[in-house]
Amino acid sequence: MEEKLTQRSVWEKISNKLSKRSLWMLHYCTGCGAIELPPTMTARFDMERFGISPMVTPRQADILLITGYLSVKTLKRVVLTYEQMQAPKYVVGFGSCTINGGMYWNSYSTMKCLDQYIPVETYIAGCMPRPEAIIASFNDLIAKIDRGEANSWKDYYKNYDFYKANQDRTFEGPIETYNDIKADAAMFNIK
Amino acid sequence: MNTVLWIIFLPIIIFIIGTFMLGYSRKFIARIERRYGPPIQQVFYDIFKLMNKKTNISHGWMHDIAILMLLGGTLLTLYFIPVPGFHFFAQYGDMLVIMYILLIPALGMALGVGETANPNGSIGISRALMMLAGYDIPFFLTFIGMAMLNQTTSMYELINIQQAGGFFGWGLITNPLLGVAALIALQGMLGEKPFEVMVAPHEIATGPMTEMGGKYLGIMMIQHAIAVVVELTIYINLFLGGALNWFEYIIKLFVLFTVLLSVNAVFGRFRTDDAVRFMWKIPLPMAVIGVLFIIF
Amino acid sequence: MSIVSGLLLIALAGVILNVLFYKSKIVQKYVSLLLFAVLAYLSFNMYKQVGSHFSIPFLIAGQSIGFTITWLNYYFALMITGITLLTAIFSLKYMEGKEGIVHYYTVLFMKTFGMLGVILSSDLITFFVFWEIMSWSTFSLMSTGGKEAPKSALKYFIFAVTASMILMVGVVLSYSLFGSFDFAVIHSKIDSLSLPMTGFLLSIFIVSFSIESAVFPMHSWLPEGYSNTFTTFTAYLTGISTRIGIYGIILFLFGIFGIQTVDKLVILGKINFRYIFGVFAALTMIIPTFTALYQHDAKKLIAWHSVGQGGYMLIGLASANALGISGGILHIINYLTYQVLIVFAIASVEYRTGTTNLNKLGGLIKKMPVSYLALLFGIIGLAGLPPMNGFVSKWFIYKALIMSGYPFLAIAAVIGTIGTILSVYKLIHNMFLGQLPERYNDIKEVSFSMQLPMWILMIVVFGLGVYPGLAMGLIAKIQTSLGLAVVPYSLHGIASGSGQLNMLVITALFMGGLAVAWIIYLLGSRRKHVNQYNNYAGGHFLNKDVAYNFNYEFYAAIEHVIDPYRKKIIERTERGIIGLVDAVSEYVRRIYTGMINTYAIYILTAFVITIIFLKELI
Amino acid sequence: MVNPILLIIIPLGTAFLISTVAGSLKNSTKYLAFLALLANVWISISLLPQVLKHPVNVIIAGIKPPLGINLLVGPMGAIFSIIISVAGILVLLYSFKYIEGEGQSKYYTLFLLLITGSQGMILTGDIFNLFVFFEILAISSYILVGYAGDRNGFEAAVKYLILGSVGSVFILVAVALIYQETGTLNMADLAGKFASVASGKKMMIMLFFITGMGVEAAIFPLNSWLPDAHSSAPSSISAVLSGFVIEVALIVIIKFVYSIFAMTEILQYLSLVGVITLLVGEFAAFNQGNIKRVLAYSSIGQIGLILFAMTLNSEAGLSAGMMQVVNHTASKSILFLVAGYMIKMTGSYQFTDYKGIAKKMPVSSFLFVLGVLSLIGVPPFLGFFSKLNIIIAALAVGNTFNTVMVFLILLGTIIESVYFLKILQIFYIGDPIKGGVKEAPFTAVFPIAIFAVVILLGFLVLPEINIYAGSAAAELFTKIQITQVF
Amino acid sequence: MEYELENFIIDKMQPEFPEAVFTIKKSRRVEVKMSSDQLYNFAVRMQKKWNFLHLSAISCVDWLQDNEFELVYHFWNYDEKVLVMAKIRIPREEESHFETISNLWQPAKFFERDIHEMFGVYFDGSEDMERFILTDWNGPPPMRKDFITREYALNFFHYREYDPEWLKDMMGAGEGNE
Repeated sequence: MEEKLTQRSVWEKISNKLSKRSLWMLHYCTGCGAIELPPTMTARFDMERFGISPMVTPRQADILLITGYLSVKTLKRVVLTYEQMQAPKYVVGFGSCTINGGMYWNSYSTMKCLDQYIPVETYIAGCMPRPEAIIASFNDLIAKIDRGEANSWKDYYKNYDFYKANQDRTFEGPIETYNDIKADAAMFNIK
Repeated sequence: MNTVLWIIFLPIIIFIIGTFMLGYSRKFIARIERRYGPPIQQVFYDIFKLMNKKTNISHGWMHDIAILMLLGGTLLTLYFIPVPGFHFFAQYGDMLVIMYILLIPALGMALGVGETANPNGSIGISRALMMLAGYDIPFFLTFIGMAMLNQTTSMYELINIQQAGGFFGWGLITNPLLGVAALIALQGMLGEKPFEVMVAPHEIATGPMTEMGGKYLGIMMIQHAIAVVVELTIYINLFLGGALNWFEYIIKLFVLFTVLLSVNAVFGRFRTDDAVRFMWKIPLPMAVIGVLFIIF
Repeated sequence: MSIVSGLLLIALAGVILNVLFYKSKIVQKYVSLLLFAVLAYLSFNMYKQVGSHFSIPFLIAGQSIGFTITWLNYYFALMITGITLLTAIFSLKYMEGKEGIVHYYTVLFMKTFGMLGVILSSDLITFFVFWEIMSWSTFSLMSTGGKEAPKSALKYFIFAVTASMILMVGVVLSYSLFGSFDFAVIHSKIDSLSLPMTGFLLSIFIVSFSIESAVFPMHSWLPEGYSNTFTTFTAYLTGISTRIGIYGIILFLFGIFGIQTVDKLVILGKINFRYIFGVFAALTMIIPTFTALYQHDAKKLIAWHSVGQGGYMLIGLASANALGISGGILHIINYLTYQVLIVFAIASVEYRTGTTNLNKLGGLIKKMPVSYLALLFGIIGLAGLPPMNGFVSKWFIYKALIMSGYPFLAIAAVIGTIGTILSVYKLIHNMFLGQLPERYNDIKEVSFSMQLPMWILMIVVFGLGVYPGLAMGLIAKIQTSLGLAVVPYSLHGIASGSGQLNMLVITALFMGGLAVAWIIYLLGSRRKHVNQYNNYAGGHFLNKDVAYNFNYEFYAAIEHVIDPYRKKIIERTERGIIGLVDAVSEYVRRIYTGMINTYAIYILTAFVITIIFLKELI
Repeated sequence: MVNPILLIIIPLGTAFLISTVAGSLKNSTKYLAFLALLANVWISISLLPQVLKHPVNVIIAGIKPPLGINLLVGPMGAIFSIIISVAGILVLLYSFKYIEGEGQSKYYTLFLLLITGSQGMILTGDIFNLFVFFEILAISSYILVGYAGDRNGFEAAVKYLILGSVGSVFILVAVALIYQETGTLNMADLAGKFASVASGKKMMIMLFFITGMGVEAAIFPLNSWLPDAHSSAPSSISAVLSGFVIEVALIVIIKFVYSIFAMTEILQYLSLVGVITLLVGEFAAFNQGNIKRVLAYSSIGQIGLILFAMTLNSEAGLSAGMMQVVNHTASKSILFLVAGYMIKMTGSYQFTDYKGIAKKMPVSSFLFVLGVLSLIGVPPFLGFFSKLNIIIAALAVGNTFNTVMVFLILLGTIIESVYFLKILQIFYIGDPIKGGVKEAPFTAVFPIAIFAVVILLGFLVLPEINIYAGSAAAELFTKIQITQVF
Repeated sequence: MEYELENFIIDKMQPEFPEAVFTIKKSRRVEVKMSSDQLYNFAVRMQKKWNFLHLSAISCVDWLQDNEFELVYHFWNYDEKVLVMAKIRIPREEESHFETISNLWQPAKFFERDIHEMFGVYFDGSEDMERFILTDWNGPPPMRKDFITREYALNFFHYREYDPEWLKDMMGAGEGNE
């Protein structure tokens, strides 16, 4: 990851330090992992301590939780939601289904590894990870943001063709999300 | 000279108080749910993160102007509210003006959300306006009662009259019916839980805020912080005898806010027509009887 | 050659020219526009001749047709000619190619002629003659221009004829009581009358004027009548035509009967005439605005609002002190400006999309920004929010009602305002916001000739909002001429007293607030403009054939709350009356059975009746 | 000074001339009739200024009044004869084209007889002579009503005949009683003697006379013949009938009540009957389909209004009533004549079938609008001033009875304006009807236009009308004139 | 004597369908094997005459060797509480056809659509035979025996190379399969 070396400006250090304290996650219950989230949010584990709270629409969310297997139909909706999210966005893949197909490794309709289609920030192993694992991974994510390395969202713009090719192959044809990724890339001047 | 200073620093002070109060509210609700709850300055972090977002989706020029109207309207209201130590503008506009200026942010948000062409937003706005019809009538009636009692519509004079009477001069004590009715209406005005149907997350994806992201949501949160303080100050000035020094003012703010929060924390959410029916069945008759007491 | 005869002659000339040259387009459009402009110019510098009397040497029942110019009718003349000019400019393009355009322009002139005659008249006969001309010309145009226009025009006409008949009784009764028709003479002899007779006479005049200005129980003709005809004519009607009734009320309540006599009329000890009038005005404010919530057609919604706003003027006039009365009078011009602005915006939408059905429109802001801005200024004025002029007059009325101890009238005004805000947002949301349907994709903004009146009215609405002093000067002169106390006004609102109002400060602070908000807005990074289909829909893919709009049943919840109380009393009473008239006419028609023997029996009965009658006579 | 007797002799003479010479000059008899009426008009107009000074008394055949017959022409009589002759000539002009076919000469003779009858009733000073002219008028109108020859024409004529004869029997009885009591037949002489008649007898006379004449004057219970007669008669005849025939009968009643019976108490009863007639007329016309019946019922309404106006026991009321008579004759004739051609063109009596006829018959429908506006009483027209004067006269008295009556009259006007406007809306709105509907010929439109001129420019000549109407009212009101001439 | 209820039902049905083979699988479960053209009349009698109101499912069995599909209709009777399974065999082609019974039972529409999607059996006369689970799928009907999912998944999806040390020595010891 060659970004690690570039020097972050003072303002970026401060903004990373402050914005790491407030992460809003988009509650996208695709698979069986969603049931793990209520305990993490409520009294016993209380992830709100770290400033993480659930948000309903992609416009307001920073973290996209993919909790479990993704059939091709749901993957299309996930890509659309990912593109609707606002820029510094992080994808957290729950469980082994997002890593390498998990239990549905030989099914004809579920996608096997998530980062073919959208850039993933952190994976949480386990089928399904317990709240402790989720909070640990969130803390890793917070530390990563603090160090300024959580820039997976730039990959989407950088090698968009790779992702686009995979998506088109899996969906048998392009999907219309009304987002001009190339123009956005130019806006963020990512080459 | 100090008025210029006041003009510059008043919004900042009120913004800070408001944000701390919102942080306090999230901590308070967490502690009721036996959770540890986020740090007090959590809302500052949220606002900072939102303002720092890279993409800010906007659906048209009206969407941007509406956000400006939203914050501008609330700042306008701020200057007309007599705050301890600064009531320079209070003489140029009285309570009627304040009640109407409160509607500008609502209209601004409504137009902006309408522009985002998202039915969730439109449903949220129509519910917010119906709630407005619900709580505004009793609140205005209580204000009319107080204004008729003291034969003045300017808020600054109302404070002086209440201050003269000491503790027993408070609006809440002199005519409790109006005070309680206004309290219930205030609950609706702030959008606290029993009357929170316009931002119901699960049904209509946080209603008006569906398409608001990045700095738009940031500005909305700043506005919400200021608006909370403004509305509470209106109630304090009308019924809790206003405040002469800042310490008493902040104490009253937090105490009143805790009362409202405790109601908010334990209540479910009314449906819109039930909420309006509730508002017209309980606080409105109370206010009418209160006014009748004043007349005869 | 005083200005009055100039005004009336030009209006008449307009009528004749349009009738004679009905074929040529030039006459219709540009000559009539020129005539309207001259009318406006003449009425503008009418103030030079205030107080002058002018009469035509022609006797009706011993009374010559006389006109005077007072400050009150200068105020109204300004409004009438101003609005007619703007409507003429607007309908240059709007009425192009529509059939019945000749009829439209002739009636426009005849109506101006009638209205100018009414407000300038100095005696009851001229007042009544021009009143009839006005209501007849309204009827004739109202029955064209729409599918169910004839039926609603007939309903309007029944109310209008009843109003003029009652007025005729009033005119003749006052002639028999005071011996002359002239206003000044009646005013001087008014207190010679016994109390019940003054009450009866006053109520006759007030009832006939309130039918014309659609006060609560007699308002049901206005919504259908005004919305089924050409939209520009609706603007003209809702703007000024119903306010002639208000002119009549002001003239008779203050000009002729005078405040003292009105206050003397006390019934049952405590309730004076003013309070009853206030209650009716309050009902006019509440019920129409909440019926407007139910409307699905933009023009009907606005027509219901014009009834509601009439209530504000009346309650201003009915309130006890000078502030309320000046508020009521100021509200007439405020209402006129933003009401006509809104209806022009609706007209331009109808001109482009062809429909005003709120369920079918949406998202037009992308295509018609100027009309959107016009409608925005209009609805802010109508709802009475600060920067615009609607707020100033409403503030006067509220302050007056609270200070003079009418809390429940004040709360009725508040309920009216809230009802307005709700239904007015539905108007702008359903028409301009939300998703733009596919069929309106290639719509363009209206041409300049339709935008010009909108721009002018926008400037007026905002200008009067920030500097109400401009109109207050004229109103103070009116109040002094009517013998009422004057309100200490300054250029930007009320100068003195406890509750001061300074619109300049409010607007300045608002602009300041906007600037601060703009700076904060710039802190964030650049905004990304996004297509309307790039929207959160729970992961669903949006495209042009997905109907993703919330227009239908916009206020379903509050309608559920209100429905049990909406007994539609007015519609039921009307159906009852029509049923009665039909039944009676059916019964009477059956008298003429056609069989000869029944006729013979009739003659015998007549014979017997005359015998009985003559018996006790001789 | 031209002798008023000519007013009767000329039409009578030409009527017989036409019937004799009908065989030879087939359809040019109408020009003869036209000449006669032209002379009539000229005489009545020249009579007017002279009558203003003092009533003209003409003794026929040299025998002094108590025995011989004399013509007594006051201002009221003069005005009325102008109305009759002008309306008569215009309707005659209208029927040049309207009445074709070979029976033309019969139509014109009867028409002239009708004119003679009405002129006679107005001018005569002797009550038996009045009865004779009444019979001439009645019989000629019976036959003219049935002239169209279709089924309901005959039926209406028969009904009119029977009721008319009942009326004339009553009048004959009244005349006989008067003669038996007072011994004289001359009106002027009678005015003096009638007071001395025994009250029981006086009541019987008045009773018989008013009911008898009332049948012809279409007062409420007695007017059941009018709707059928007017609607099934040819339009020119119904225009004449409701134009001045019923007014003539009404004027005779008023003349008798004021000058001869001198019974003012009965006036209040008659005004009540007038208002009832108005309301019945208006309500009956409210939801009526056939245009001729609507106009017939509206004539009943207007007669009620005139009766109310005239029985107000005040000079202003009488002059207002006279003005209303002029207005009614003019505007009602316009409506009937226009309706005539509309029926002829479209072939149907229901006005709902005339949808959008204004586009095909622009001039006549415009004249129809003028007629309606004047009838209802819209300002610039004559109708407004007459109605205004009526209400002023009514309210001048100031007792509650009159105020209530005024409200009822205005209610009647409202209903009248509503059903007329429904008709106007049908004319002007909607797609023009198919079929060969084209504008009425010039000879029809010209007389209607003259009537329209009368009502439209009436207000210009208002002061003169006031003078004449005032003098007519004065004549009736101050009874001394009649006795003094004798 | 157990099964008297089931025998009673079979005695009721047997005379009407002589060549159908009725067997009692276990208590309350009767199996009927019949030829495919009789099915419709059988279904009508079941619903109208013998009061079997509930069609709980239509399932399809792919007999690859016999080159036939077997359609099993499960009828249930609320009163007698007995399940009757009608089994018929239809030839197995690229797009085999059979008649619909959705006009008798509403849910049949859904079962038939599912079978069409998964097995490629087109039911003539059914309202809509659109795909609704695998909307963008244009491979062969996946539940057919001749469709090998493992092979399809391997070449359609991309797997992650993942051969950590611990897995290698386990593989060495022959536990992991591949």
